[in-house]
Amino acid sequence: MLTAENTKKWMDSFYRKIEENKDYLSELDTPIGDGDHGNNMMRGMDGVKNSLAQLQDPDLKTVLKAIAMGLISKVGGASGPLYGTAFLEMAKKCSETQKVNELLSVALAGIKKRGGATEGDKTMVDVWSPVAQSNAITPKIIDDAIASTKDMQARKGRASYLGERSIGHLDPGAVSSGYLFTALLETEGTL
Amino acid sequence: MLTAENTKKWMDSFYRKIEENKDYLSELDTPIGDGDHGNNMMRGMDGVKNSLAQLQDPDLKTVLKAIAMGLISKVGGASGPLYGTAFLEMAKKCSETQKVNELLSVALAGIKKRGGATEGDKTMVDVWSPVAQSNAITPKIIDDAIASTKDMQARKGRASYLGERSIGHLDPGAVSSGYLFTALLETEGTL
Amino acid sequence: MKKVGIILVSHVPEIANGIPKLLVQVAPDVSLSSAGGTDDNDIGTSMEKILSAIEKNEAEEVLAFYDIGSSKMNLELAIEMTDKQVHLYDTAFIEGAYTAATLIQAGVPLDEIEKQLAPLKIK
Amino acid sequence: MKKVGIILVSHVPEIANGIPKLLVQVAPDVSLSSAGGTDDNDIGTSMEKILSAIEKNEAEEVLAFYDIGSSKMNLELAIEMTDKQVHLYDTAFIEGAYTAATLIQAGVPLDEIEKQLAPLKIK
Ligand SMILES: Nc1ncnc2c1ncn2[C@@H]1O[C@H](COP(=O)(O)OP(=O)(O)O)[C@@H](O)[C@H]1O
Ligand SMILES: Nc1ncnc2c1ncn2[C@@H]1O[C@H](COP(=O)(O)OP(=O)(O)O)[C@@H](O)[C@H]1O
Ligand SMILES: [Mg+2]
Ligand SMILES: [Mg+2]
Ligand SMILES: [Mg+2]
Ligand SMILES: [Mg+2]
Repeated sequence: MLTAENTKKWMDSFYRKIEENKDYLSELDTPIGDGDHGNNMMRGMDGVKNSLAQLQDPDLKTVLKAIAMGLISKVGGASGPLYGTAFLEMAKKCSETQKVNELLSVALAGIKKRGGATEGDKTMVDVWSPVAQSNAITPKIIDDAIASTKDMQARKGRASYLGERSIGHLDPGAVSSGYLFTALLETEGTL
Repeated sequence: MLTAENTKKWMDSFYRKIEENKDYLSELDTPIGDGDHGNNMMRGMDGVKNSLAQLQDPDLKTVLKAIAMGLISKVGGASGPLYGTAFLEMAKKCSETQKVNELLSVALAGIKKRGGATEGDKTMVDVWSPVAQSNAITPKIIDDAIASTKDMQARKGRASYLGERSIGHLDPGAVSSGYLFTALLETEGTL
Repeated sequence: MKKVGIILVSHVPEIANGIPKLLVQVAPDVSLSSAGGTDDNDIGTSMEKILSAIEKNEAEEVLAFYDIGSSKMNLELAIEMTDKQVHLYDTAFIEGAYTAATLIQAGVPLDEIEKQLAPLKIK
Repeated sequence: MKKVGIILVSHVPEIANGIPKLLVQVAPDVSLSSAGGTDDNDIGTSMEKILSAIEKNEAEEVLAFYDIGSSKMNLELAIEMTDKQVHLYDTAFIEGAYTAATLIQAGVPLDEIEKQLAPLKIK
């Protein structure tokens, strides 16, 4: 069950993982992209941190919306509107349900609609989809999902220009999404 | 027969016509183009004037080449490489023949190759072509050629984006080419 | 001013600022506005900048063109947040915008403009 | 540096200067040079500027992209005046150049690059 409180903790944890792995994420984005995914996510999470810090006793919807707007405003790359749409969809749905898997399921639909990608296109969708569909998120589900992008040929985003040559590299957005879900796993009371 | 001397006079006369009709040429370029043809040609002819002024006792080839380079360097629009190519082709041919219709004929071929336009596409080709093909250039041939562009639909250049809506306007490059040939007619000894 | 305007979205501020200079020559009566780069003018796009380009366009209805895929997503988000009618085209960026500008200036109706844009669709 | 470079020809100096900023992110090892505007930096193209962009490109072989038709003619004149091998593409300007930059950086051979450029041909 997501609450305003545990969602903020979730974001603190995601922030730290991005901070730690910023360079690695940008490195992943170099052979099959423009090398900025780590910086983009760091800028985005700084935006989220600032937005959240300004809220006084917010409800869950306000928290989710602030996360969305922080990411949309600050990321600057494709992952901004994608992560942003995910949290925006969760914000819309959260008056009805606070269950994580139901919220992740509308978030996934939002990402797919925004970017037009589907499973197997070597994008963050390949992590969001198995995670949203599992009854119990585990580290293995997350890690397998990330690893599955390695052998895929990209069909969306900058990596898709490389065709077959995109094979053999992990998708950076899949890896950052992995941090998001690992952070969720590590945040007490969310699941 | 073109000579270095009468070709320079021809250019003086063309210069004055462009100067007098600069605004009119740009006006013609407004409904079916970007409104700069008069300014482009004026800049080009200033370039030609300067280039010619620097030559000491040049031969015909040098004169034709200087005209070409002046136009190519200074016009800035499509008419620059087109007029420039015309004079460049004349320069290449003039050791072999100095006859106006033979020189205009290689010039026309150059324009067609450079721009890919053919007769009826509503471009300067529709003036260069009948003039180059006539045994004796007359004011009527020139004026009829210019007028013929009015009812044509543009298939090359900026006007071609307008499709049928380009019909009903004279082509600016056809009108400036008319000045070039009227100037030629008025230059003693060239024909 | 024509009733239809154009908005241009690029990852690069210079490109966004430069394209109107090409278009205004053939379309002096078409409202052109653009959004380029991130909030910090780095390479990327900013939903807020796009939204404000849409809002400040003087036309009632705007045609939107963008450079590469990631611009499109922020453009779509901005479109969802405005009341203005925005039509988004997956055409060659500069060439699509140039074609549209020429035709809007000539008073060509939108359905005909769209026909002429169709062969320029490459994304 | 890769053996194949890119040259960009636009009517607008800002566009010509801006596109390399988009490309360098995906193609740091590809030599990019550009020519924009007339000699006086007005809107238009300059054969001399194009020629010098070709000459100063560090690659042995260059792929050339341009915005609208009139740029192409000055580009062709410049190509006739240089000894460098220049390949000219009638593709969507920015999208073609972006695609080529990505593929050159990845070491894709020219014939394969051209296959991927083919569907972007719109002029
Ligand atoms: N159309 C899309 N649908 C889903 N995910 C996408 C799409 N395009 C890009 N992505 C994701 O975004 C990541 C790249 O993000 P980022 O580097 O921040 O953006 P950019 O490519 O604009 O620089 C990719 O690794 C991929 O996971
Ligand atoms: N492809 C072409 N072939 C032949 N002539 C052309 C072509 N494109 C343009 N022109 C001529 O150039 C004229 C426009 O010249 P100008 O206004 O100086 O150039 P621009 O269109 O670049 O502003 C047209 O009126 C036409 O006569
Ligand atoms: Mg990136
Ligand atoms: Mg980026
Ligand atoms: Mg013009
Ligand atoms: Mg012009």
